Amino acid sequence: MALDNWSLVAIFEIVVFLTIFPLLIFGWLMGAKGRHPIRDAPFESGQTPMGEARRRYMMQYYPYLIMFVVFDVVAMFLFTWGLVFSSISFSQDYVFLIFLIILVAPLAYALHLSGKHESW
Amino acid sequence: MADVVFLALSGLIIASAILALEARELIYGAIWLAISLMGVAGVFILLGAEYVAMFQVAVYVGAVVVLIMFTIMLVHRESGRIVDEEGPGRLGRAGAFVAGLVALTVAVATILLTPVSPAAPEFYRVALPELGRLLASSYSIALVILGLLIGATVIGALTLAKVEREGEPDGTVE
Amino acid sequence: MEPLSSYVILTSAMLGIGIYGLVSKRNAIRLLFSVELIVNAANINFIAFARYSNPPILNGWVVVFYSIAAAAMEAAVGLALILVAFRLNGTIDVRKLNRLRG
Amino acid sequence: MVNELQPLPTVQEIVTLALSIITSRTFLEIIVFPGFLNVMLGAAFLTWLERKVIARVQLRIGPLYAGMWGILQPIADGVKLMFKEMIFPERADAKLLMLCALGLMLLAAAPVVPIPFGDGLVIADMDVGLIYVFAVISLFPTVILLIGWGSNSKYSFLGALRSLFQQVAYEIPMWLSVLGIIMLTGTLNLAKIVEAQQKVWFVVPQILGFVVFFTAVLAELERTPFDLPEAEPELVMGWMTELTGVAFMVGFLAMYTKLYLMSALITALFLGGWSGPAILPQPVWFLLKTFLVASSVVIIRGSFPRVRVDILLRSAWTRLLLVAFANIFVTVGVIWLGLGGIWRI
Repeated sequence: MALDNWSLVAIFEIVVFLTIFPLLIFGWLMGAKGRHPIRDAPFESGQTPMGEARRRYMMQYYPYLIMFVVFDVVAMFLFTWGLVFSSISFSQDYVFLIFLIILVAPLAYALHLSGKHESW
Repeated sequence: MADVVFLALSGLIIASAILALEARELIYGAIWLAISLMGVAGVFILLGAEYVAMFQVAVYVGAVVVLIMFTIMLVHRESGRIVDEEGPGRLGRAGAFVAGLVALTVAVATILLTPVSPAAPEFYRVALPELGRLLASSYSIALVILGLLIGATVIGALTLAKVEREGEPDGTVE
Repeated sequence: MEPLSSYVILTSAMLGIGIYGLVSKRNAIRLLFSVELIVNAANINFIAFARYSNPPILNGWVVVFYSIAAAAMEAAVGLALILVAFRLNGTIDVRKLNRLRG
Repeated sequence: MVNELQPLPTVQEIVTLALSIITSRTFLEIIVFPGFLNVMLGAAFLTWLERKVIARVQLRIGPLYAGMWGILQPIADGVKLMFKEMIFPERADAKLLMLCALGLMLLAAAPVVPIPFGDGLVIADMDVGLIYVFAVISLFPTVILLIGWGSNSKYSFLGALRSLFQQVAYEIPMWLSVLGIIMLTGTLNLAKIVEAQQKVWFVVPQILGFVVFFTAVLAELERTPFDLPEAEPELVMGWMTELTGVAFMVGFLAMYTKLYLMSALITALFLGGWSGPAILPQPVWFLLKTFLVASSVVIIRGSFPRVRVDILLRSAWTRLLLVAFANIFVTVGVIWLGLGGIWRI
């Protein structure tokens, strides 16, 4: 029985799904049911919930997310470099080194901002 | 087997793409977009491009969709929706018409003009290092330009985010 | 293995949905969704054509790499812009963002 | 043209076919050893191990009554949680929460597929194994953010946002810290990476990478000293606050599954995988190392204080990223000096 890798991944995930999903349904059916305004309130350590939950928290860290998106891509490109590193000559390697050196400038700018604002 | 998988993936992609645009709440739209992009990754795998599929999942679903979701949560208004969306009115119909026309034209034109033999060659297992070799040789200029693009993106986006933060001197929320 | 035209039909449908969104939606984030859909349609086409050329070539993969990278950058800057617009105007409805109009 | 009718298969044939499928190596690998049962039992065992080890650190005894040394405690907990009521807050999205708990489990279990638990004892021998694991890990923040959003509770949302920022901040150093290994071996296939360290484990030449990777894994797992997303005095249970009953059980098990598989990944990448003296079979070596890594994570939880959120984020981007880059350049130097030969495959 020769299955290719991704069918195996799919089968494995289906097995996990077929175990966990009935469990959730089972818990949904077996648990007690009931509605009450106090019991349905979000948990706030015993106090009456106040205000809206979905507020704009933590927006001062937004630049971290931007940096993540950017360096995600960089890391992926560096992976391809790592794969060929020892099988290509130096004259080809230095393209990636130039790529890295170009990235130093934005990183330095980001660190500069980081130092100035205590966060980026 | 591959046909069935392809049909299922296509259905998933198309359906979730439509739902992404038509979902009532923006955050559900983002979820459907994520599912659609996962479907695209599945099509990549079907075409033998596993590495690209992983790239797609990690960058699109892992990073871009998270950024979109977080932005949606930031522009979320406490009561109701952000924008009163246009219903399926005149503009919606015009959009559907234009879109249908363009899609049909492109499909017919591509199929007619395709110079490639439509029969697929035998399945091939790509040696991954080949990809890096290609990046380092034929596409090296593009790589350097991509580095510049990344630099410009970082500086531009961080500057925008900084301007945005100076509106609130203490940098805290609300 | 399905013929190449089935991939072309799939991507044309995605392109159509994307254009529909671009024309008829007013929310800036939904416009971004549409752009992502169109870019992804193009990416599938690149991979499919690379796979179906004889012998299969890798150049399509490399183009898709750059395409995904550029799309990620576009999303980063675009969302930062949307956030700034929201801060300045209190809305991300692209038809209300018309302060530059004379 | 009329096809000739096939005779119906007899019961015996069906049973034989079913038996042959069930006893086939692929099926056993998926269901039993490196696959499903291994993951679930390993995660359940880790919940017990964590309680025992943390109890010893705090001079307590820990679970005691269920089975010998309380080893059946996870089962008792599971049964208890299964019959509990699921309470979702008003205006919370109950369906989304349950689907997210399910998705969390699917994601947490997925990295087991390319991890080799022995020579050839791997579900799928993928060429892109390492990057597949990273792609799966990078999906966690999305699901956790949705749980926080769907809960409509301040604790959950704040915990989810903290988790999001911390995971995305530590993902980049984590990816870059394994670049040295990829350079030395020239492959992303985890089985081949294990094979490459038969002589010297990668923890020796890649010590900087190991430190960075371990730290990043602690942050990805939301363990102390990086357990801000579920800082008990501040946020009750973080993004899991409003998960109740079976949904909580599934989410909790998913986090332990992640701990188990991340320990297994560290073992495969840096600690030589299944290699060891032949007195014990290979999978035993692998599991020993994995549980050793997992208990060191637990002991760290018992000994370190929690860091502050801005320090956490900034140190990921400055110190950890710089160390990861330093590791890359050290590896480049090692290869250019011609010392990388013994890890080539």
